[in-house]
Amino acid sequence: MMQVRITDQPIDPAAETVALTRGRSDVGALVAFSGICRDSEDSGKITSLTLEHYPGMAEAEISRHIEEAKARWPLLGARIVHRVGRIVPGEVIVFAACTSKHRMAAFEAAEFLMDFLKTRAPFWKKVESAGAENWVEAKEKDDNAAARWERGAKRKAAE
Amino acid sequence: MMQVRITDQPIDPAAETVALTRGRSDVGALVAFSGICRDSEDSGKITSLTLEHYPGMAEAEISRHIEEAKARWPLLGARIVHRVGRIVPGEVIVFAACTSKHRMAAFEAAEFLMDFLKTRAPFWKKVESAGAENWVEAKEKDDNAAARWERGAKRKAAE
Amino acid sequence: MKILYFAWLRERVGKAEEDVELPASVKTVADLLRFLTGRGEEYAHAFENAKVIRAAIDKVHVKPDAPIANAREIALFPPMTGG
Amino acid sequence: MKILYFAWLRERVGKAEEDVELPASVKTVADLLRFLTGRGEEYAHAFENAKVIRAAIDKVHVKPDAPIANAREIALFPPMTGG
Repeated sequence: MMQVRITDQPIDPAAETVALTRGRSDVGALVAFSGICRDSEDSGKITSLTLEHYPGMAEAEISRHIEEAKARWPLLGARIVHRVGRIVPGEVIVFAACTSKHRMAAFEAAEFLMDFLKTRAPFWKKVESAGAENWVEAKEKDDNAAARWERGAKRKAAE
Repeated sequence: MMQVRITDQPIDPAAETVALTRGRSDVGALVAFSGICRDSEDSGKITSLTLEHYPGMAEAEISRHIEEAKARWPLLGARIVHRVGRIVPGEVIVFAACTSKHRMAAFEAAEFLMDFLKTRAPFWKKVESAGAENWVEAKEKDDNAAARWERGAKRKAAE
Repeated sequence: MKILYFAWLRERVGKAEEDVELPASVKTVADLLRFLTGRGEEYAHAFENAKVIRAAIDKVHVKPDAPIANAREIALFPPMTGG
Repeated sequence: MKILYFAWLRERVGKAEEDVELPASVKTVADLLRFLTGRGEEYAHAFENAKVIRAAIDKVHVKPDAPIANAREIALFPPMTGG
């Protein structure tokens, strides 16, 4: 099954998760992350988000990071699904799951994938709030989160 | 809703997850861990696991760790469901989920809860393998995993 | 005093719980383990490796030097292996 | 050369992609940004803060000093904000 999917339709985390475990009993740990559109941020109420992406590169870049994760941790499976287009609060923006025999690999790999997806995968968010639309600015803390993994270490560095 | 549940019935991670996000749109991140019964371990094929627990203390001990997690991270919700009784490969042994506004708190808190659940919650596993039943021995690596969080630090220590 | 046993400790002792009359000299969890060890062959077997045994008083983890005077129930068990 | 623009860069330039005839002196991504800046008001506005602009050649991230000679397509975009 496809490890990476980009879709303009609602994401169902349960359905995406099932595909990682169905019909196999070697999986001992599943970590599933859902990033969800909130209804407010520091600047006020959010009406909607619109996600733009670079077709082709988005899939390729995420796939490269999944391969990197598989080289670092003994994963049995990984899956990332990213929503594009217009999204309203409560809907899932991104789903990322990893399976392994043991929990630590699954936890670390899922967090690694999300840190890199945030800073390296070509998606851009525009937020509609109080009638105005604004592009979301990249956050330094996301760059810092990704940098924790840079030293080729299997475990991320302490802060 | 109950944050902690112990059950002798199959656990449905999707159903347990829904309860953490339904009807609210302040949740930006959900991390859900499932620990699943594998069909083999180092010593051979697994027929079944039987989980024993200390009723009352198991719920109380897990609740104490959830309170500790809420003191360390800005969590919006947490839920842990633990299976007891006889389990066959492919079934979920434990489900742990945390929600927060941002992903890092949800990831860290979920991993923290699982590390402590493994070493401090009064459950014991007996494994049936090739017709023989044996109690699972505690693993040093689980003690080490829990020890990473000991220094009162919000972030776990690097290895 | 109500004593509970779990997992292989329960199997070796042969019961899940019992009420035990404790002499006044048994003041801590460590004292209790020594006392129980002398109660018969099955206890000697159950407690032969006393340093791996964990204890909880009234459903809270305690160390071997914990006083047991005010306990309602004391649980003894091997290292935990849940999750 | 095929150039793609995303997010607010696309909005400021006013198009998602275009084919641009590049002089031989434009050898790197940094050269390309400087060249595009001179193409008119909308480009000057789009590239006014060149150091925040990211680039990909044939769908792979590159640095400003990357040579563009063998590129099939070059994408220019602001820092990414997905996930």
